[in-house]
Amino acid sequence: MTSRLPLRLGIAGLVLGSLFPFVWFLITSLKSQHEIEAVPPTWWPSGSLEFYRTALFDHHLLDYVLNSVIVAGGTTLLSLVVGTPAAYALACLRLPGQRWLMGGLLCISMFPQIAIAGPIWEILNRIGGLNTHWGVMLPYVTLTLPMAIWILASFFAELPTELEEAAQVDGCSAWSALWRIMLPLATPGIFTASILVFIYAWNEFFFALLILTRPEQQTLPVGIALFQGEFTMPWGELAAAAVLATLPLVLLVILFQRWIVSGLSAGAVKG
Amino acid sequence: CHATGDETATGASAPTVIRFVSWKPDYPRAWDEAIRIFTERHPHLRIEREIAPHSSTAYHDLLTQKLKNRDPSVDVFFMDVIWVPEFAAAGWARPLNDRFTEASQEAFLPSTLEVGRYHGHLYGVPSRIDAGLLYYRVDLLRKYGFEPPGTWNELVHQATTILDGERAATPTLRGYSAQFKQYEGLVCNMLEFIGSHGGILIDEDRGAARLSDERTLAAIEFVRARLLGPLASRALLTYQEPESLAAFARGNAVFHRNWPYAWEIANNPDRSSIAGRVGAAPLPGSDGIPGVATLGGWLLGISSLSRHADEAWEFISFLTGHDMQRFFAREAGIAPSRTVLYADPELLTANPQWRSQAAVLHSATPRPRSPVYPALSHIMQRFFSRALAYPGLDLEPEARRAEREMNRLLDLTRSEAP
Amino acid sequence: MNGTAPASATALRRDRLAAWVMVVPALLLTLAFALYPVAQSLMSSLRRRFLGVPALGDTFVGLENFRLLAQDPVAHDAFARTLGFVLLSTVLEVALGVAIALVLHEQFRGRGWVRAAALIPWAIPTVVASQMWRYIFNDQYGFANLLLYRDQVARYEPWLASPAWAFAIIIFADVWKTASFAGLLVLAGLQVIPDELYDAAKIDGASAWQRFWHITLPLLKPALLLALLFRTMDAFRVFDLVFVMTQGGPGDATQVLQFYGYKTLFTEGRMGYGAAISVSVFAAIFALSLIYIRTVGSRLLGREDR
Amino acid sequence: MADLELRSISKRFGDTRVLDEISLRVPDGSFTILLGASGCGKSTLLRTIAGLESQTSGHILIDGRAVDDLPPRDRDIAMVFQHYALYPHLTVRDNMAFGLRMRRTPPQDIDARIADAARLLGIEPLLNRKPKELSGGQRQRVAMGRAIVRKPKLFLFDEPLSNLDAQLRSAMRLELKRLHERLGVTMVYVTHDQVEAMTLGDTIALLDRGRLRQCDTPQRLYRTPADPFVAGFLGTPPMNLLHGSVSPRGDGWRFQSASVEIPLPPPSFRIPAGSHTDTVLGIRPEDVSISPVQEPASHLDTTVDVAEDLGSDMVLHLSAGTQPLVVRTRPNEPVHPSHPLRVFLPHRALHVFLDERRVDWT
Amino acid sequence: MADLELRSISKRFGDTRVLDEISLRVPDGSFTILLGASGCGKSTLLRTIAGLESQTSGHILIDGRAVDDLPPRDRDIAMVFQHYALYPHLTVRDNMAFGLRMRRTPPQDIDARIADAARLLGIEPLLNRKPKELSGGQRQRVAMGRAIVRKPKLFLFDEPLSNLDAQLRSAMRLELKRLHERLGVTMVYVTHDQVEAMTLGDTIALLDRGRLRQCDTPQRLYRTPADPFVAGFLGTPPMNLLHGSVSPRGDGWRFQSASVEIPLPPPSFRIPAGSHTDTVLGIRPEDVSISPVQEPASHLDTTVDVAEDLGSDMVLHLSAGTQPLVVRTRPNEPVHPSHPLRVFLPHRALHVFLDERRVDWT
Ligand SMILES: Nc1ncnc2c1ncn2[C@@H]1O[C@H](COP(=O)(O)OP(=O)(O)OP(=O)(O)O)[C@@H](O)[C@H]1O
Ligand SMILES: Nc1ncnc2c1ncn2[C@@H]1O[C@H](COP(=O)(O)OP(=O)(O)OP(=O)(O)O)[C@@H](O)[C@H]1O
Ligand SMILES: [Mg+2]
Ligand SMILES: [Mg+2]
Repeated sequence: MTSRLPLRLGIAGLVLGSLFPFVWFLITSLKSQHEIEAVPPTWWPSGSLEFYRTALFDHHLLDYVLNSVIVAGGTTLLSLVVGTPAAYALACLRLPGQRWLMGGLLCISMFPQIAIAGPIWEILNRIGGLNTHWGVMLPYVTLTLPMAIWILASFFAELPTELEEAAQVDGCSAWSALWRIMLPLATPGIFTASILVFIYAWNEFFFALLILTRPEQQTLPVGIALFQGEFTMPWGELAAAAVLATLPLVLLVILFQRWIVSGLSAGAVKG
Repeated sequence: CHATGDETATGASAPTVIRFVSWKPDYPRAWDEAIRIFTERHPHLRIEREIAPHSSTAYHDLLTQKLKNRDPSVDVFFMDVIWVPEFAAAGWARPLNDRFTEASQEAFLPSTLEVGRYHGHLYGVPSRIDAGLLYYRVDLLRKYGFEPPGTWNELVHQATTILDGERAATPTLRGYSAQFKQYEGLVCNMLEFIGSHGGILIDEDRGAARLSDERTLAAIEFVRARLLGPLASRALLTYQEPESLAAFARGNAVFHRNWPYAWEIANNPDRSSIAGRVGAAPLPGSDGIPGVATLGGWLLGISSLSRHADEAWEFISFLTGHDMQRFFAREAGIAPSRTVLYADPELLTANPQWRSQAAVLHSATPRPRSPVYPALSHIMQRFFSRALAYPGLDLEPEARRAEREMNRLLDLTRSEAP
Repeated sequence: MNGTAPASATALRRDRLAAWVMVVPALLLTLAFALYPVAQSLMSSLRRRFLGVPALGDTFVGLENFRLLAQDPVAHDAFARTLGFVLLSTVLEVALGVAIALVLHEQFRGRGWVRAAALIPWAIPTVVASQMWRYIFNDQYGFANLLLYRDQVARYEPWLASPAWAFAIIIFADVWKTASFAGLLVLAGLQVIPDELYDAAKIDGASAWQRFWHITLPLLKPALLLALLFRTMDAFRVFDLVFVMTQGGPGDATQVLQFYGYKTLFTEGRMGYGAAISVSVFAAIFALSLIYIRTVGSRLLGREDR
Repeated sequence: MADLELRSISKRFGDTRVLDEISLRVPDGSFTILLGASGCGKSTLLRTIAGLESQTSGHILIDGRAVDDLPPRDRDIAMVFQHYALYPHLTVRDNMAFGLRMRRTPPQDIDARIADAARLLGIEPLLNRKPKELSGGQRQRVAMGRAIVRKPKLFLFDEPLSNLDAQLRSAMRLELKRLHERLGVTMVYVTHDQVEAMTLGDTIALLDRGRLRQCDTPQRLYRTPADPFVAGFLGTPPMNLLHGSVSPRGDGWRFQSASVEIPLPPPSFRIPAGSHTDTVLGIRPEDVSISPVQEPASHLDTTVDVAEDLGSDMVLHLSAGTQPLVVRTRPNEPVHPSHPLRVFLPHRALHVFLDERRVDWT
Repeated sequence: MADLELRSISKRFGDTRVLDEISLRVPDGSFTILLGASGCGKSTLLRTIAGLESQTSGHILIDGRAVDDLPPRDRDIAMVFQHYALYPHLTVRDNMAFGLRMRRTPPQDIDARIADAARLLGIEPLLNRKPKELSGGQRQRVAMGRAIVRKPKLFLFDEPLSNLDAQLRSAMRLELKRLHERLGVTMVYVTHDQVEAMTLGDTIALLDRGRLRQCDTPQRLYRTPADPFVAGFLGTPPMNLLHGSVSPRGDGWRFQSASVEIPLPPPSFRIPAGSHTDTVLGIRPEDVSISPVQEPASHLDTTVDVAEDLGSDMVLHLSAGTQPLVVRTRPNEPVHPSHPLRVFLPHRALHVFLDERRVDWT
């Protein structure tokens, strides 16, 4: 009944605001070195793919992408495998002091990364985790666990208790109840958690820089950070790399945004 | 991505692995080539590189992270000339006296040897030398009948004249381009201004900071009053080497302060719109006081925890050997650390500027040498950057505060002296 | 009802066991890679260790480091600056988040795409995003200048060279990147507000604005607080942005605690002091979070108050 | 106080037609019930009156003035929702005050009204509680109070009692009735519960799949249903409906279905001789007698399937051949499952429908 | 098939005692109803039997074997939940198969059982649907089916019909009754709906705030309630309960309360002469007659407050002085609000309770 105009404006503003920097980078990535350094900047690129070439072949971007996919994917998987049962136990089973556990988890995730980076590096060094994918996954999982567990827990908590009880009467142990009943129902929550974790792992820079010092294992953020040589700011390559680095996530988001939202709404803030 | 080298996995006959920590090389191909040659000559050795970001600081942090956790897998690493005391004091770098014989030292530039020394021991072999140079637009100076400036005031005068003349033609043209971002480079730049105004940063004998000397303050005042704004864009406050060089290479600056490598690029038609119109000269002084160039450069060191010290030495002496220095000089325009190469005809034809630069390179001024240099540098960076970023800032008290902090650190190290 | 009630002593024990088995892996990981490091840096924050000066040794000095910290003017600046950053960015993010959520909550064609678009900033690696903004605010070929001054290159601004602007831009970049995340949480909150309430409000004569102000906002409180909580935790630990964009400059204008801590810890090698800084960062976050948790309280912990 | 008139209201969602040409007059002060099975469109109709939905066609008049284009807040109505829709974050007092504040009523006035309403509903002690601290019945009262304080022209209720348990529901029923008598305002009340409909309303509008079937007083609806649907809808257990045909026989008539044959008296009106198919014969369970009756009646031989003893009375599920028949009698009658039983159908209690329309046979 | 025995079961949540020393025998094959007001502990008791809650004290025996230490899955019971608790992600078939698979029943066996159950409940066509594609009644049946296929010793139901609308509920009621007769298994059934309780169960256990008040057949519960609570709980409208005292008077006795005085026949048992305070006199609304009766009765003069015409019959709310009295009569009796009305109380229909306990007065 009310006018849709404010809404239209809102939509426009939202889309514009979210996209314009990215679009500018997209344009930049299609420019030539000279266009990039032109003052004033040119609006429209000549559409040269040179920077994509250099980013892909000189800087081996695909290797970095691959590493990131491995690390982020692995992290997500591990984080779910570890987090889901914990979340279930915390939300649905009787655990002494579960509130403390949850609170504790949250506190842990408050600690500055730079502070724990050193010790973590030590541990990894001791167990030979440096310059390995699993080595960087472990801290990622740890740091994303609280988030994952919180989302999943509050999601499980929303599922009707009757279902678990029915499962019990039907002969389920806690484990089979989780595995056969609760898990399938929690799919949206799991989606949400996965996306959040994945994006975290995909974007994380600091630990990766510290732990992965060999090009063979380095992830995208590090790889991109390494673009900067001494001679010129490689804006073009950066832009191209950024575009390439973001596309997978954009796709992911476009594919799963419905799930992300529904997952969150069934979870986190429902009170 | 290719398999990671893992020494334990490979069998007994497998070559010894030397792990070499380095920053992202500017000329990857040159480096690959060099390492290929080395492994060809030493089949029993294999070089494994660990790459850190190019920024000297980022590289330092990564390397020390390994060293302070006593990671034995590190063998060879680059040291910035300012790190030697820290690495020596912390016991990360291994003294090289027994290997790096007097005889072999002869061949290197004394200044580069000096920075590798700490409490009488040598910790690094000079691999490349750097020193601040003043690049200028030959065409513009000639057009207005100027010679490269001998003093900063001349520079200001020339630049102003030229800008007045050229503004219409090229509105983007500014007088001066250098590195004033809040980072190590800022200290290098300021050291040159201060030195050329007769000031110093630290009185090393007394171990006291000297930021509040009026000569020092005068130098800073000169930069923020005469240079930043009138002559140069305040954007310099965000510039490191790449940005400042880019500005110059795009023909947007009359004068440009940078390291030797800049010559190569500024004169490379693919990278520069002013190729062939670039000149290099020593940095200006001020009346009576000669110009000062900050000494930079990289040394190669061996980790004190390395299990393959001998092989590591093999590698280092190869990289710093005559041929390789020459190779890098030719391939990458990197200023070598060996004296003779500055007389090498082929190299001179490739890099004519060395004729004029040699003197500068050989007489460059090192930054304060202290095991806590990074901390000192941070204080100075903060001070300088604030001085330049806030034109109204009252320098005196700011300087004193910085001095106090620096002195506290210096006192700590006093106990260190044997 | 809190979950499944075990049937008796033995069964109780069995289910307790299962429950523990379920949490143990998470606990172990956390222990090894979070608790131990945290403990470590808590310990070393009480010791004096300066890599450059081994002679000082590695000695227990109690709260010495914190005393120094309390007197360190740089730390004070950094703290004030960080606090400013946290407050401004989180408030802006949540406010913007509400706006975003309201838009995304509406029904319109292509909502999926708009949602996706809104999430993109959050999906771009911070390192990349920082470079993007650095590029956009570049003094010569920056988009900002192009937008404002077109071809009057003489008027082009070196944004990041001005302390005030640099700080503002850092905040701006952070808000841009994470507002959509906040918006997501708020949206989730929106979706659980029953429509019947809005009908009732309409009948009661509330205008659209009044409905938002008197119904939506109050009922969004838990969501808002949750968003605030998460955002505050991250904002306090802002690092990548500064690291990539400004290195803390110009003139310390963007020197935030986390970055200061990084420099002391990793560059200067003052292990004790750096740890102390981190610990105080943690303390600050913890304090703020406690306030939030008090207010959001058990709502975050699911079932018990249903 | 106002009267409400609906002029052939239709409403479609997409292409499903939910309301179909509904016309209805609700006189001032009346208590009108919208009755119908779940999903028949009651709520939609009510929401349309409120202005929460907009009708696809037709007009709504309050006090003779068309309000089609007015938003809810300008229609001066109050509505009580199925789930009460109390504002969870406001106290009872603020919940009741909300509507008045929105209308800029002076504070002291607000307080006065709230005090009155609270006294009327006996919720004074609750005024400072939050909704979640209230029991179902209390919430109910608050929701009512929120409507009352507004002193609107028109009250709308959407199944306000459906979430209360039996005891509470009958209690609230009485209260509502008293309330209406005391306030004498116009009320439109949606429910699918017959007892509510029968006891509360002075008028019942019976909806079936978006159509208005019959609108009349509860008693007439119960005693003289206009068609088989209405007949079958009201009453628990519902009226027995036998489908078949009627035709003259000898001096009388008879009803004939697959498995039963029931003699009828001659009709009280002129009806063409010959068989009338598509006839429905109805009789209410309580009107069937299991013992002979004085008045004229037909009898039917059946067997007992199930006997439900409700204590207060007994429900027999019988079958005459394939024709099921439900009978309500007094408890502890001597009937036993699967025994034969002869039942008597008093003629005056028979309902006859020809071609889906009621005819007054006797 | 099994019998169930509860030995003084108590249950506390924190320090609120929810079940209080409940002892109960459910013989093999019986259909026992747990009846009580909302919050009285029915569900808790049922869940304790199932093993979903653990009793604080007392023992549960199935077939004479204590199952206190067994988790639900080992008690060989089936439970039908209030909201059915069908697994949303599984088809009807898989929902029914789930319990069997958990118990490693051979597949062909599973299919057979599901086929049987589906036929029995008439849900064959639904087997491949997901729960959300089912109507309430259908879900109900599926939930039942899921229980049946398990062939457990014991069926537990927690208000399985409370979410269905009236029509459907009475239909399902009949089905359930038939089902029980056909399977002849032991069933324990929780409800707060009297009609269900009266019609379904062969035994009703009436709970009040965690205590067992009376356990007997529906009829006896209705006709000879053990105490005023039971008397007042059953029946709609509930029994009229007058509080006062009895004392001998002349040759007979009389009941005396604040506002009424009712002559009584002499008691059928020895009772010490003199006044007995704390007496409750009860009579059911349908037993009160508004016209003179043949049998011995006392009469009472009242005035009419409200007359609720339900169509099938009429509920009169009367008052004798301050004493309210509810009467159920046939519809369209000539009564008018606020008119006087004399009612008759047949002696045989009077319930007398001395000190909260029933005495067979006549
Ligand atoms: N927003 C909508 N979009 C599409 N169909 C709708 C919508 N609202 C209601 N309907 C349909 O309109 C019909 C009537 O809905 P309505 O809620 O009025 O029924 P009702 O009589 O209130 O049922 P109940 O007694 O269960 O409340 C239903 O079939 C429903 O599916
Ligand atoms: N987990 C619990 N913690 C504390 N109290 C509880 C818990 N479960 C039930 N109760 C209390 O126990 C009492 C009995 O609850 P129960 O669910 O058995 O009642 P009920 O007879 O099933 O009511 P209804 O008919 O509404 O289902 C209630 O007062 C309830 O508040
Ligand atoms: Mg409805
Ligand atoms: Mg219950």
